[in-house]
Amino acid sequence: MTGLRIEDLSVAYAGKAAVRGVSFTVAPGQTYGLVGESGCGKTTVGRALGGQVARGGAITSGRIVVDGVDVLGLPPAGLRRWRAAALAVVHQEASASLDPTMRVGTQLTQALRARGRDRREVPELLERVRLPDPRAIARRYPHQLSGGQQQRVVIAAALAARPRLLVLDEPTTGLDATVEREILELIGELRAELAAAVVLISHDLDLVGRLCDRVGVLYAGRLVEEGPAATVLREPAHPYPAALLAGTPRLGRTRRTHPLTPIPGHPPVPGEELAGCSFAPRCPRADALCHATAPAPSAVAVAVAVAVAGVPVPPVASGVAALHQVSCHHPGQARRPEPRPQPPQRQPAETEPTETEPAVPERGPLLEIRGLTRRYGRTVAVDGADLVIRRGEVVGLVGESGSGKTTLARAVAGLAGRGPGTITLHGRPLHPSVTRRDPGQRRAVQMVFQNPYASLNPSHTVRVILAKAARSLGGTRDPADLAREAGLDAYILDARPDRLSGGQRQRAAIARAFAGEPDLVVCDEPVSALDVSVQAGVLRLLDDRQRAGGTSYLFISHDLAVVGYLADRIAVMYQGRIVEQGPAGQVLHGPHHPYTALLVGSRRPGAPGRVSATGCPFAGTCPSRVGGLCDTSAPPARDLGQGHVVRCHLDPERLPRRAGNSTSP
Amino acid sequence: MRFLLRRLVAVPLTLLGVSVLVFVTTELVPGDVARTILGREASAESVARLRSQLGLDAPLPERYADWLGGFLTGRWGESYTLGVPVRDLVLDRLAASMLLAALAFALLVPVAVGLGLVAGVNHDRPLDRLVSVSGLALGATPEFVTGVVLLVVFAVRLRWFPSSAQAPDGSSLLVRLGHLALPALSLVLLCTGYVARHVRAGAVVAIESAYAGAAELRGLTRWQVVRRHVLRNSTIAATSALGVQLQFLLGGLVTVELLFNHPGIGALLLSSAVDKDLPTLQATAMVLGLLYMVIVLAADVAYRVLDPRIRLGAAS
Amino acid sequence: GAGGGAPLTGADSGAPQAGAGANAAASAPPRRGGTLRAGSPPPPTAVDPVTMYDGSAIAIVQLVADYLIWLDRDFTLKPRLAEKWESEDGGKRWVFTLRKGVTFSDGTPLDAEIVKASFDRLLDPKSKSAALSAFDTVLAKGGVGVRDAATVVFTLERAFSDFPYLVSAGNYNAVILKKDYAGDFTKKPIGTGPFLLESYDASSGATFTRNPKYWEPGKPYLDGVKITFYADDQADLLALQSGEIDAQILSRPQLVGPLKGLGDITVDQVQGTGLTAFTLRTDRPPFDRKEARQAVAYALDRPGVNATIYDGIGALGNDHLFAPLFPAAPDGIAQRAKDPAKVAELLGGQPLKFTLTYDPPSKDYALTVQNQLKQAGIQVELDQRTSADFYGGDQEKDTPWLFSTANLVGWAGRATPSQFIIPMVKGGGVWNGSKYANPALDAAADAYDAAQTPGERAAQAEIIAKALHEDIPVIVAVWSGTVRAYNGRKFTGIQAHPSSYVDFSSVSQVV
Amino acid sequence: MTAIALPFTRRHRHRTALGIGAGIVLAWAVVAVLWPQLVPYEPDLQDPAARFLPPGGAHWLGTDQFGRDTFSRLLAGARPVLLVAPAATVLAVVAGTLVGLAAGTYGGLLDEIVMRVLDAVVVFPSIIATVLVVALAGRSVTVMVLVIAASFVPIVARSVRAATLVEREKSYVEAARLRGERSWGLTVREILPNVAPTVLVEATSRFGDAIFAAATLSFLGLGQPPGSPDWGASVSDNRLWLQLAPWTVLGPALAIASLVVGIALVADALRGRWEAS
Ligand SMILES: Nc1ncnc2c1ncn2[C@@H]1O[C@H](COP(=O)(O)OP(=O)(O)OP(=O)(O)O)[C@@H](O)[C@H]1O
Ligand SMILES: Nc1ncnc2c1ncn2[C@@H]1O[C@H](COP(=O)(O)OP(=O)(O)OP(=O)(O)O)[C@@H](O)[C@H]1O
Ligand SMILES: [Mg+2]
Ligand SMILES: [Mg+2]
Ligand code: NI
Repeated sequence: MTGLRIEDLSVAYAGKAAVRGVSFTVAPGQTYGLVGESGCGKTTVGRALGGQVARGGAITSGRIVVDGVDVLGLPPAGLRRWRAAALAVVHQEASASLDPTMRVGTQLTQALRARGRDRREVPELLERVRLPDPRAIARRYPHQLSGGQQQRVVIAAALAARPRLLVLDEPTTGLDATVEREILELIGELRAELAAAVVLISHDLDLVGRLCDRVGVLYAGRLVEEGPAATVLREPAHPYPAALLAGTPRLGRTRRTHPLTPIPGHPPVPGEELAGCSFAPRCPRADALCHATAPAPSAVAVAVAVAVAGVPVPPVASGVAALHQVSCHHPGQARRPEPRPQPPQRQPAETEPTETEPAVPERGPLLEIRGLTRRYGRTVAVDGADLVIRRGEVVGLVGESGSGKTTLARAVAGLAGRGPGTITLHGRPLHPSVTRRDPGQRRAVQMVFQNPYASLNPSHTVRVILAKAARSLGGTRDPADLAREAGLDAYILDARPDRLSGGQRQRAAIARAFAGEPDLVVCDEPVSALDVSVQAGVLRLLDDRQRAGGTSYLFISHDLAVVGYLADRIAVMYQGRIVEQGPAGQVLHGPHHPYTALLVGSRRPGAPGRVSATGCPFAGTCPSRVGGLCDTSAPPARDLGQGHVVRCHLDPERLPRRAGNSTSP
Repeated sequence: MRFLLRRLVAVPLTLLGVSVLVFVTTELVPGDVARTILGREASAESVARLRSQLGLDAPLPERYADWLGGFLTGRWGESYTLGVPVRDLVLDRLAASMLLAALAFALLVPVAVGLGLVAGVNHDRPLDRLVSVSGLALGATPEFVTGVVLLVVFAVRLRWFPSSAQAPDGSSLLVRLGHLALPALSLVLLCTGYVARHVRAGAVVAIESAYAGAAELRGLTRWQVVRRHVLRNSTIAATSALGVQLQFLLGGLVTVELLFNHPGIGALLLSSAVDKDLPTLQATAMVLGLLYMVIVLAADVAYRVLDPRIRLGAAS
Repeated sequence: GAGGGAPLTGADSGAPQAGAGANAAASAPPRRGGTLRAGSPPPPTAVDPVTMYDGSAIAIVQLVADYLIWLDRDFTLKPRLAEKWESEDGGKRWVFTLRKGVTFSDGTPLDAEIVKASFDRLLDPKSKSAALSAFDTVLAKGGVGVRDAATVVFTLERAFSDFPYLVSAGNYNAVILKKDYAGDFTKKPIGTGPFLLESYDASSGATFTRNPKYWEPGKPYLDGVKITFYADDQADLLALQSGEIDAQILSRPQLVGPLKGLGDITVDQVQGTGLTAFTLRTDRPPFDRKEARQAVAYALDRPGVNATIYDGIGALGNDHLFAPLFPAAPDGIAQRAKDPAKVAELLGGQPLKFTLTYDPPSKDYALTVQNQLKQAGIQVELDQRTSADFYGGDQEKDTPWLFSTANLVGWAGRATPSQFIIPMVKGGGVWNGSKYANPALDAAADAYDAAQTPGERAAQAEIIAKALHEDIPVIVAVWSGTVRAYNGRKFTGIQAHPSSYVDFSSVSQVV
Repeated sequence: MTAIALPFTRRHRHRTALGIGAGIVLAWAVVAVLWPQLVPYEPDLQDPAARFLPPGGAHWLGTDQFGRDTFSRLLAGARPVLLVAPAATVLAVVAGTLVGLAAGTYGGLLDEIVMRVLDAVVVFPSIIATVLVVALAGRSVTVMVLVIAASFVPIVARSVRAATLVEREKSYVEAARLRGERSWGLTVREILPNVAPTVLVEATSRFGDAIFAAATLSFLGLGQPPGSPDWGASVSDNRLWLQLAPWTVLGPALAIASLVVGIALVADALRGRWEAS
């Protein structure tokens, strides 16, 4: 028997079960996806596969067999030898799994030595993961590499292992869309080449759907559904994956067409034992049976999966049965509400627009940014940006990491110091520093920050936080109202932030931003730190608040699907400049800026070239670069109508478009 | 580099401030160095004569200016009380203290790092608790207690080591180190706990880190993981603690030098302060201050050199 | 040694008072050779015989240089560079005959001119000599004359029967140095003493070798002496116990007392004339009332002080300044002892409370006094100053040791009672911290100094002692005893000395 | 990432450490208050007939050079220790916190100047300062408190400043600025509560150091007034007889060590708590 076989794996931390009776098999060359909300036990399973548990934890039962070797039965020395010979693990955060004080090359050398090979292979390895100038990279320390580069180094170390079992724990979380795509492509190639059993852990259903042959859905440490990726992620038989899918924004689906449905409640923590199905408290279909007895795994008819047409099913490795199992008393009843993007089948009750392009009444500009420039020392973070936000409009701001999104947002809020350029609100200039703005202006512009853990003062209760905000912003509502509007239970008012979950904190932060009835709320990646299901709830809240008050948003995210979901118009930022802005649909689908094309995945970066300071900043990597023009002169702003402006030398007709929804499963 | 430059500029400024402070405070201390030199039985006239001989009659600013000018040009004057050139005195004493401090430090680093690592690797186990608590307790016991116990046991009872830190003139390095062993040891006992605690904290973080876990999953033994990854990361974390400890070591020198009869700079500081021997006191304070700042700076630089994240921070 | 004795002090007669070591030395011929390693505190100032006042410096100088007369441990005078001395003119002129054949270590022969120069140096009012105060009113500049190469004549200001003590080791600055001595003793250490100063380091110590030209044949027995400085008493003590040194120059009875007989350590002890003067200011409340002073004196448990401070080796004091060791000490005055009833009576129900000022060396004494007085209902507040502070300030106006209400001053042993009485309790005395003024006492003090017969002396002494015992300007609870600890298995001939002086010329290794 | 719940063991350890540490400190605090009821002898009472008695019988921990009862002095010594150290700590922590907050809040030139001054204070040998103050004001508890506090202010100020700088970067501070809060008010109302853990941890560590520093001052003869049963003073007074009467030294030395360890345990546990939350 080759490949990986897990039987009845259970892991407990301090006696509390975190993973319970998980079994699955992965054939060599096959990729198995493990999905689930945060805290469901994905990482725990992943670590257990290498025979490792975190401190305080223990594998309480089960067998892990890799190519016939019973891993857990090995003596310590044998386990080490097996790890050295057959295992490779790519951890979630590359920066954490590289020793910060050791050169990358040295670390790879050690990985090679462990396999009895030597350092001469280092450059070759780095080249395999497509890192430029491998020799220079090898001499660097981890912190001198970007996140994507670090991740590639970790993958290179995994490659050096030529493993039989490869575990990838959230290998792309926290990476830019473009970088993520490269990494995934790399993994895809390697999978075929290594012929190893691959376990891919992720909470990104999209990604798992694209990469995996089979998927296991973990909930509260149990595998609630398991089967071919295409089937499980399209026609889940269990209500949990169905709910996860319903809460995940996708490119091309907006809040007006496909409102997200968050899963209520939160997953049980280890030790929180339930008599019945652990999902029952959150399940819309749960009945007395579900609450009373835990369901046993049962097979689902294969036919369901095959029935989905028009979608390429990933090649299934030979020898693996397309077995589909689910642990549910009522399998299949909770189908995904809207399986097809167009036309929408069901509309939420509150809204009526049915078109793709939302009918935003043309209103006057609320905020105008002209030639805004902000520097940090010598770094130009924002470089002559122009942006208009109209009343009641959600403007999404996207761009790769470091493109200046946060700086722009902070400049609007009056937190980014001084610099050239003007910002006007209702036609009146806003002072660059918030403390110099008048109280009315301060009330008008509020902000929701990225990190929910830092944005609330940990020493005040939610009530105090909201009351202070209401008082100093001249708001009329009391904290209880604010909290209720933000979907927070009343008891949370008297809790300090450290007692709150990430989602609750972000809701409190949103409530605070709305305490003074703002005209504009700047949201800097408000959901990036949140789990899918929580993210859905927060997005929903933002949507509600926007509709209720007609507030404008400047909404920042690196996740295009999220931006596309919420935004009426989208601005694309690149190296401190706004290279494109326009109605959301047009920007995402094109014709759009070559850089936007790169972001939405319809293009690949071009060969790197040199650009002068006066040229288009994107010319360096632009696949459609016009030699002698793009790299020397600044691109003109081309208006494509409906306020869609693209800064590019290319003729509008030659601008790239997005070909269908190829990246969507 | 800019950081280093700024700090280096601050050094003479701080020293200048210290010298003014020393001058003014010493002036305020009651007592009279001339009386100290001549003893209480000397007549008032003799004392007055000596005062004017020593130039103590001049107004304070003038004396300060004189002293500063002399100090900067290398003329550090003569000790009022001992009548020997201050520069030789201070530098000799400094050299003696440095030898002791260096030995103590050389012992301290491996011992503390070793114990810290052992504790960190076994954290939350009995061994860890043993190391942590005993380190704490030793660090909490004044060095004049541990020192005396060491003396009684090893010098008086067992006679393994001499009781005095001073070796006879012209003895070999080994003999000299033998004389310094007990005082160094008492300093080490004083400081080990503190440094070991910092190393331990660093080691705990390192051993629980993802890179240590990853290394283990690559098939490395615990020992290999500790040697390759934990050691360096935990010592880096403890560098600033070592810097603090070096300062502490200097402070401990006063008592240890007294106890082990080691004519070092700590003892000199105390006696010159008590006797109001201003030239000696000033020079001692300046030299110690300089040393102190150099140590802090060195610890910072060491931290930067050891930790590539800071050293090369700007490069990325 | 042989030599002429002074008329009133009793000649040095026969064998010296033998300490433990001396006894051993007597039984076997002394062995030559060996280096004695001794420990002592570092001298606080540069070693200069003219200005020195601390025990370490004195010891160093005494190893290298010599006096006209040595003050022995029983307070007899022993001829050294002077072979004999006698008084003329009713004690106003003193004639000293120098020993023949004495040369300095650089070969210069000793003569009367050199002796005269040595004393002129000390008497020069411009010098910073510590001896100036000792010679005050007795010998002035120009009072030293030369009769011939071997005879020096001192012409005094007034008759002074104890004058030989003033030119003996008892006046420790009175060493005989070459004419050209200019204050750099440790750099050019030339003397007539038993040893030569080989090297000196203010921080670490000094080494000495035998002086081959020493005038006393066959001595010293030792090849050399090495003194190591220990800034800390405990370090000194531990060095002795660990065998790193063989002897202590300055031992503290409190510390070494308990070590007697432990291991190799021998402790020699001797009665002394040192005291901790508990001075009360008689010119201001509360001690302007004699009863208050007496109450304090009756509240003290003197044997208790002796046990606590001197490990019991001292002699009880009786509040007058005649130590039992002084030949003139009167014996007719009853020893004062603790008497709570008397205290109560003297206080008459009035509370007594005062502040006691002192410097660190008197700390234990102060604590004992405080506790004993507390038990008698007298409240003492302690005011400890640094030594620099305590002895600093203006000696005419405000120095704490002469101007505080009550204070403790440690006095090293003196050779004669006058050295205490004249400065301390005579009206207008330079160190009259009690501001005591009693014309009767003043007259008696002068008469005592001038007295030519023992009977006259005793009479005057009794007057003085009774006055002091009654008026109590200074409480003398205990007269110190001094000790010297050394390794008795290795060396013999080491003795304690009331003033902690060193004479290592007879020290030898144990055979 | 969601914060992972700390493993049970570590929390548990913090709790036991906190318990033991707090127990030790509390026990000594009780002794400091109640010693007059607890001592078998008056701590100052001298008995020349009972000097250097070994432990046992009438004197459980023996007697010292004055014939005073070591055990009584040990108990009585808790009070001066527990007066000086907390007072010095409170003083240093209050002053250091204010300085640190100000430097961290206003930054720029003020920060630079303050840090340089603190440097000079750190570099200025505290022995000189102590000799000075002792000479001017005599040996007293107040002097000790002031000297120790002054030498700790820079340490406290530095860590409070560092913590302030960290907190200042957090977005809740920006949220407060969006509300219109100004520098100092913002620092006091928003930042101060969050550097409180740092302040408290500083306080506990300084507390331990203060005990040690007080003992060292006494050793150098610059500390407690003479005769005080203070442990540091006892150790330094009696160390000369360590060989002969070890009980006079080891008792107070162990007492110091136990108190410092107790405080360190509390400090560690508190720090652990904050890191955990
Ligand atoms: N070292 C540990 N000690 C105690 N409990 C732990 C430990 N590590 C994880 N847990 C708990 O075990 C459960 C599963 O954790 P795990 O890290 O496997 O989840 P995950 O699915 O990987 O979550 P995420 O998406 O956040 O990475 C969680 O409830 C977590 O709190
Ligand atoms: N405080 C700062 N000091 C110095 N440089 C900064 C600072 N903050 C940001 N920068 C730099 O300014 C540029 C823009 O940063 P900004 O945070 O605005 O980008 P971003 O688009 O928000 O990136 P991300 O998606 O990673 O949040 C980057 O090059 C960044 O390194
Ligand atoms: Mg995980
Ligand atoms: Mg950002
Ligand atoms: Ni997470």
